[in-house]
Amino acid sequence: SSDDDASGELTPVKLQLQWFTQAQFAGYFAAVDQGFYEDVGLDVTILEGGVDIVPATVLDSGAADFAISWVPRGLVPREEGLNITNIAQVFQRSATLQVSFVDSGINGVGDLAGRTVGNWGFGNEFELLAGLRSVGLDPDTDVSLVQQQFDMLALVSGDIDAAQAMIYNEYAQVLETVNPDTGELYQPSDLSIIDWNDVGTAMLQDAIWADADKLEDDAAYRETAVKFVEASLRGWAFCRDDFDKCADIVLAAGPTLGDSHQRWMLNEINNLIWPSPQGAGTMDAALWNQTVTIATSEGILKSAPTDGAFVSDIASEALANLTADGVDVIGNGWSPKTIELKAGGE
Amino acid sequence: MISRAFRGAAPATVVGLGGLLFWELSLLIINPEGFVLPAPSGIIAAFFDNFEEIWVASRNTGFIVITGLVGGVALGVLWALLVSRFRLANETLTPLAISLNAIPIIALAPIFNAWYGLLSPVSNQAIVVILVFFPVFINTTKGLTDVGATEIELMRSYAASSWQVARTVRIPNAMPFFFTALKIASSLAVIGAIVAEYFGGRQDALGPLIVQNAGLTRYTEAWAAVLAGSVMGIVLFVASGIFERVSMPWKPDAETIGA
Amino acid sequence: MTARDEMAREIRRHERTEATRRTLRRIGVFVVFLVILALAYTGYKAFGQSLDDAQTDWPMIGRVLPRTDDLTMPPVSDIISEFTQPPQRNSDKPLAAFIAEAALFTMREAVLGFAFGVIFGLGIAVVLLRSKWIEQGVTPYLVASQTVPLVAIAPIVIIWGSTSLDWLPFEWTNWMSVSLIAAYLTFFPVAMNGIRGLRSADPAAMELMRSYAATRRQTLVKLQLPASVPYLFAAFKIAATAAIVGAIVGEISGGVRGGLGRLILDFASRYTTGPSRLYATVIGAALLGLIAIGLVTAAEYLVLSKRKEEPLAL
Amino acid sequence: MTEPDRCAVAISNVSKVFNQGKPNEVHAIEDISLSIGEGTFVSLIGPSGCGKSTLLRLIAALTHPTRGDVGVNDKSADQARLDRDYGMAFQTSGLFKWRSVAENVELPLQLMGWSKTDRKARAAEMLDLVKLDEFGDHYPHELSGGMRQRVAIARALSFRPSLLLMDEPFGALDEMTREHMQTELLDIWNKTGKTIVFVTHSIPEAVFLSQRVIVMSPRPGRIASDIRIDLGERSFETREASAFFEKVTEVREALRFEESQP
Amino acid sequence: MTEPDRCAVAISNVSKVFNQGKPNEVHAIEDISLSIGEGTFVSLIGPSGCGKSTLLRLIAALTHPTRGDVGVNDKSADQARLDRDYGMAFQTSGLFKWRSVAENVELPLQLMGWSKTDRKARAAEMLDLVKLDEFGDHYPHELSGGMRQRVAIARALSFRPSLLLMDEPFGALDEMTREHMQTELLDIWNKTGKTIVFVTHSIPEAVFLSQRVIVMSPRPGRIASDIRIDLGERSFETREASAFFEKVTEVREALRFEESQP
Ligand SMILES: Nc1ncnc2c1ncn2[C@@H]1O[C@H](COP(=O)(O)OP(=O)(O)OP(=O)(O)O)[C@@H](O)[C@H]1O
Ligand SMILES: Nc1ncnc2c1ncn2[C@@H]1O[C@H](COP(=O)(O)OP(=O)(O)OP(=O)(O)O)[C@@H](O)[C@H]1O
Ligand SMILES: [Mg+2]
Ligand SMILES: [Mg+2]
Repeated sequence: SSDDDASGELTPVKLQLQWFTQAQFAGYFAAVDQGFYEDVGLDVTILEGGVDIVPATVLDSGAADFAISWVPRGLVPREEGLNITNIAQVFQRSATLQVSFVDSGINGVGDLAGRTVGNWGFGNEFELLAGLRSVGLDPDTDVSLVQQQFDMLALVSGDIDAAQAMIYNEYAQVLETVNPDTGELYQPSDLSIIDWNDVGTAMLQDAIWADADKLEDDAAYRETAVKFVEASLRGWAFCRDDFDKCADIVLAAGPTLGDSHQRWMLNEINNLIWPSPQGAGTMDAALWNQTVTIATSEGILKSAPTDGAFVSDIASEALANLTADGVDVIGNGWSPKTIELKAGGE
Repeated sequence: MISRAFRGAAPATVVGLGGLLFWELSLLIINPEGFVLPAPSGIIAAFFDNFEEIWVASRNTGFIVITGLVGGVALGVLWALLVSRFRLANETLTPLAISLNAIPIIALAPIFNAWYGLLSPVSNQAIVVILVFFPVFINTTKGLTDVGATEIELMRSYAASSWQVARTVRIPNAMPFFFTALKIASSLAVIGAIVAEYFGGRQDALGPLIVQNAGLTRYTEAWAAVLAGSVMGIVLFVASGIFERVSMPWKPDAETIGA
Repeated sequence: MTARDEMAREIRRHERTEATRRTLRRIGVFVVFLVILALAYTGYKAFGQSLDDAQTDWPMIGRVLPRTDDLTMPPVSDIISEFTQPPQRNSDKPLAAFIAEAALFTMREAVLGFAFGVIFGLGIAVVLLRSKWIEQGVTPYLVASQTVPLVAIAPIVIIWGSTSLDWLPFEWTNWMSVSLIAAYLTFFPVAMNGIRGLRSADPAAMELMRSYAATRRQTLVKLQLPASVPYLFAAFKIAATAAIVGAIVGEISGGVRGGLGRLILDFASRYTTGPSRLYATVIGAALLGLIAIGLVTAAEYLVLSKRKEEPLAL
Repeated sequence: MTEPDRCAVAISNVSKVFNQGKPNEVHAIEDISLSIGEGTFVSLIGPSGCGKSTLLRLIAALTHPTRGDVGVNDKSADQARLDRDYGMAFQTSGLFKWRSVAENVELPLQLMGWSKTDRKARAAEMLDLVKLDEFGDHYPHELSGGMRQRVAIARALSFRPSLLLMDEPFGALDEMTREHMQTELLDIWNKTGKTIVFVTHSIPEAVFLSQRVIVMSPRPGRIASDIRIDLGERSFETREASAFFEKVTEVREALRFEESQP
Repeated sequence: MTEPDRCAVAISNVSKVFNQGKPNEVHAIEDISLSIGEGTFVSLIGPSGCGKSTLLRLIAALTHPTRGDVGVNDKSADQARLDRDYGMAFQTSGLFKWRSVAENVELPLQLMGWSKTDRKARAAEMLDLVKLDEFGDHYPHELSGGMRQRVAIARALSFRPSLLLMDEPFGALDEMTREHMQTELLDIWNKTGKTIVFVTHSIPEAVFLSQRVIVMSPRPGRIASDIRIDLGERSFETREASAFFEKVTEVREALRFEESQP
């Protein structure tokens, strides 16, 4: 609801992303562009991420008010002593895949045995490790794990048999690459993917994090948090309903490259959010438990997170406001688009 | 000899302990959580807690460091010899060296990985070589060319060949320049190897250990791995100091740096 | 007297045109050399590919020598034509313009970082000069400091910059933090060569200064600094490229947009979809390094020719 | 102006050993005692390597004795150095290659905070004295050996210290220039009553200039004889006087005797 | 062994201008012609800065004349340098600080490919000659000025070239050592019939050593007089002979006259 009394005086808010500007964060850019934040009295500055920037650290230091971070990458700092909390679970699914070429004969997790398997580390590897174990493979001995670069060259040039890829980004990159044998782009039919959501070892990804101490002590901050979540979700709903406009907003925000690539990404991101059966931003308890179980069994967390690792009251308040305003926060009507990738993602 | 080495290590030990104390205390005062920059006590504890892992990683990274350092120093000296001897070499190889050096590792890493494949150690070694050779090249060239006029005249009066001039005048004259460069290079080799490892290859090495832990905000563990790299750098530095003393017996002590 | 001045001016003018001519010649030679390198690259590629076609395996390739397919070694023509092509379909600004803008942005960070680094490095050298004891105590840690990767430093600097510097009369922006990161790489060669150079003063000259009861500062300014000039310029050359590399890497670590760092990361992470873009940008970065060293060399030439010494032809 | 009895330099039981305890140990000076009254012109003479330069550097507090004490103007040698009580001309010219000839002469004045115009004037005056007025703008590497030495002399004289320590300053000069410089130096000494300690290899030069000639024995340097010279006011004729030749012979014999000893 | 008529050094109409065309132009040498017969001992003498070192460096082909020609042993000076026809002792000792005293003396031998044992033997012999046998293992910075100069002399003599160019080699030596070195040099000359070109500031030294003394005029350097000395076999008594004093006076007067000219 936009019945804000302090009209004119906007509260400055800084949001730390976990990577550079791209459609992965479309909802926030849309909310800025469409004035959703301003409507609730916030003046939001979006801070891009960097290779070595950890959103949780920035959030804790006070250099940002809210941060976007994957759940495991928020829980570990919490265990290390940063009192941060997940206030809205935006993505309802994991986007991580293990991609290989069809002719390599890898059709399931079991086929990874004896193969050279790439991963990025940074906590991205736990879905893979748990997946391997789920079919009885020992990651230390049965496969050869290697550090992967940012790009997909190692897969394309055959150095590794299966590469880690985000469905919204690196997977698309392979499809934007010319296959030297045919002179055409690689086709989805050339690739075989392992989706951790299907294997059952998926972990939760992008969520909005806030400073737990301040939520406790500072009523104004808590109120800001509700407004922030509300306007952000409104942004995500906008990106679902007005796909092309949202894509244009992201492109205008200046990722250096890739018109078709950003559209592909936006489409896939929408797939990760919508539908949200309990309402966008609400924690899916089963997935939370799965995430925590894998994190602890793989040793990423020493023990299960303490209470308060996520809170649901803020998201519920925000959802209530949105529902009252007639915004569809479930998104049952969302159906994925067909995006045609162009060479180089142009 | 041994007691001398101990005396040489005394200042470093005192400064080191003092520095650690200051670091620990100032964190206690300004940043008790000691998060991004953890307290030394925590780092050292983490170092021993994860000793096994760090040791294996150090060995793997150390291999790249040493091989790259040796290759880079050899290349730098060779390059300097060519450039100080042949004008055409100077006009071509010098700008080439500068160009190579101006390319950040992060841009070279993908290219080298493409050239040699993700799994080959050559791509990492090549990065270390490129980082190391430049200061060696610049300093050595300066030392080879910055020779006293009297010395050169004397050699000309002996009709010494340019190789003889190089051996008897230019190379001894370049020694202090070279050793300064070697000391700069020893730390560059370590950092080069570590950074190169971020971009792919084996995961049981210091680079991945550092980024992974830092990325998960396990800063004490990350700094413990950093500590291993630093120790490696200091060892190489001290080794080049000893090498320097042995190679330049004429130097009054005052003229060597550090160690 | 005036006739003499007139003549001196005349000579200086002559020397200047001489220097220009020499510089142009050097550029010419280098360009020719680059053409030869490009031909060698192309030749090697052709050779490697013919081996491929013939299904023969050459064990060196992929081990000591690079692989030769178009993805790992894009053809020279692709790289060159990439410069003129717009990297974004919705604008017709060519890549060269993107690179130039980014290079300017990075240059600004690098210049500031170079300045910080030189001041800091010289300061350290001067402090270390005070006593052998301090020098022996501190140098190993200077070395150690350079082995700390930016991943451990960048967050500290960036966060410190954005939270602790609000008292400054101007707004501290992230690109300035990047300059600090660049300075972190720059100060070290300056400090190391600086201390060596400061110590290189002729012992007899040091005695002379002592006989004048010159203060430490006077000895430093009048004797040790001038004596260290050749060492310092060698260091500045190392530092100039280090500042650029530091700025680029700092941009990447700290997520600063607008410079070569972001461009390189963008192109690198999409390498398979257009390797020649990365090559082109890398060439841009190298060019920037050449310009930076060119500036340092020009300064060296000015200083040393005034001192009537032979500058190192770099 | 000067009280002739005050002691400008007081050296008592001084020894100097280089590289003590190492295989390349050198006993440069052994148990030297010497006092030089204020306003005296003293020459040191002795075989090469006998420790003359070392003795001068001990007085200048540029090196410290292994044993014994050195005092200058009733203070420690170190204090005298800090008070800039002396000026020194070294055996090697020690010019700064990055400074022009005039700037080299100005160096001590600059360190002592003279104004620019004063400096320039004094430097010009000094270069005139050593007949290098045309060469003020040149750099050291463009000078001949003798010219460099003259620049160093001009530099040592420029700030008019009360004690002058000169290490073979006229070694590389031709006879004419040398005689000219000797006359100038005596002139300065007469006018200002400075104390001058002068190292030379030339016996006639020592005799012509000094009130006392100290003859040193070969390494380890000791004082072999201390010969007083009393030739009155020096002039062109002094060099032809028989008293002059007698003293020259006396010094020569003292030296010969010393050098022929083991 | 030598044919006295052959010309070891032939200088014809040589001029040398430094920094030509610049404001700091210096005419160091103007139109000098001089030929030196093989086996002759010639001294160059003249005021400081008159171009003696420059002339020596022209003969050594270390610098080239602005005008005129220099020939050595019937070839061009450059060719003679390449053939290692001469040995040179510079005005500044020019020792390599990174080589010990003995290694410095061995340097030319090493360049000429002598075996290690031969080198060592010769270096020891030479150091003996200059009375520095104890100092073979020291480094130059540990030597006194005179000792350094002696090392440089030992180095120049070590490989026994047919032509010796010596630039004020005995400048920093005391009288005794100097006389010893003079005797040694004459001895070498007598035994081997070398040609020696010797720059000095000491008139008695020039007269004692040489067959010809070339007196140069102040800058721009010209040959003012060419005085033949014929004192027969030198000995200790030569210095006391009246013929010796006459020659000394003759040279002195030639110099005086030259220097007093504008
Ligand atoms: N820094 C040093 N280290 C070792 N030995 C030294 C050092 N300085 C001087 N000596 C030794 O001390 C002795 C005396 O040297 P000094 O320079 O005083 O001689 P000197 O009388 O001035 O001789 P000269 O007339 O040749 O200049 C010499 O034997 C020399 O080798
Ligand atoms: N490299 C140079 N550049 C400019 N001028 C020079 C150079 N070398 C020598 N000169 C000048 O040439 C003249 C002759 O110098 P030279 O060294 O031959 O004199 P010299 O007779 O050896 O004097 P001294 O007896 O003092 O050694 C001097 O006026 C000197 O300034
Ligand atoms: Mg001496
Ligand atoms: Mg000379």
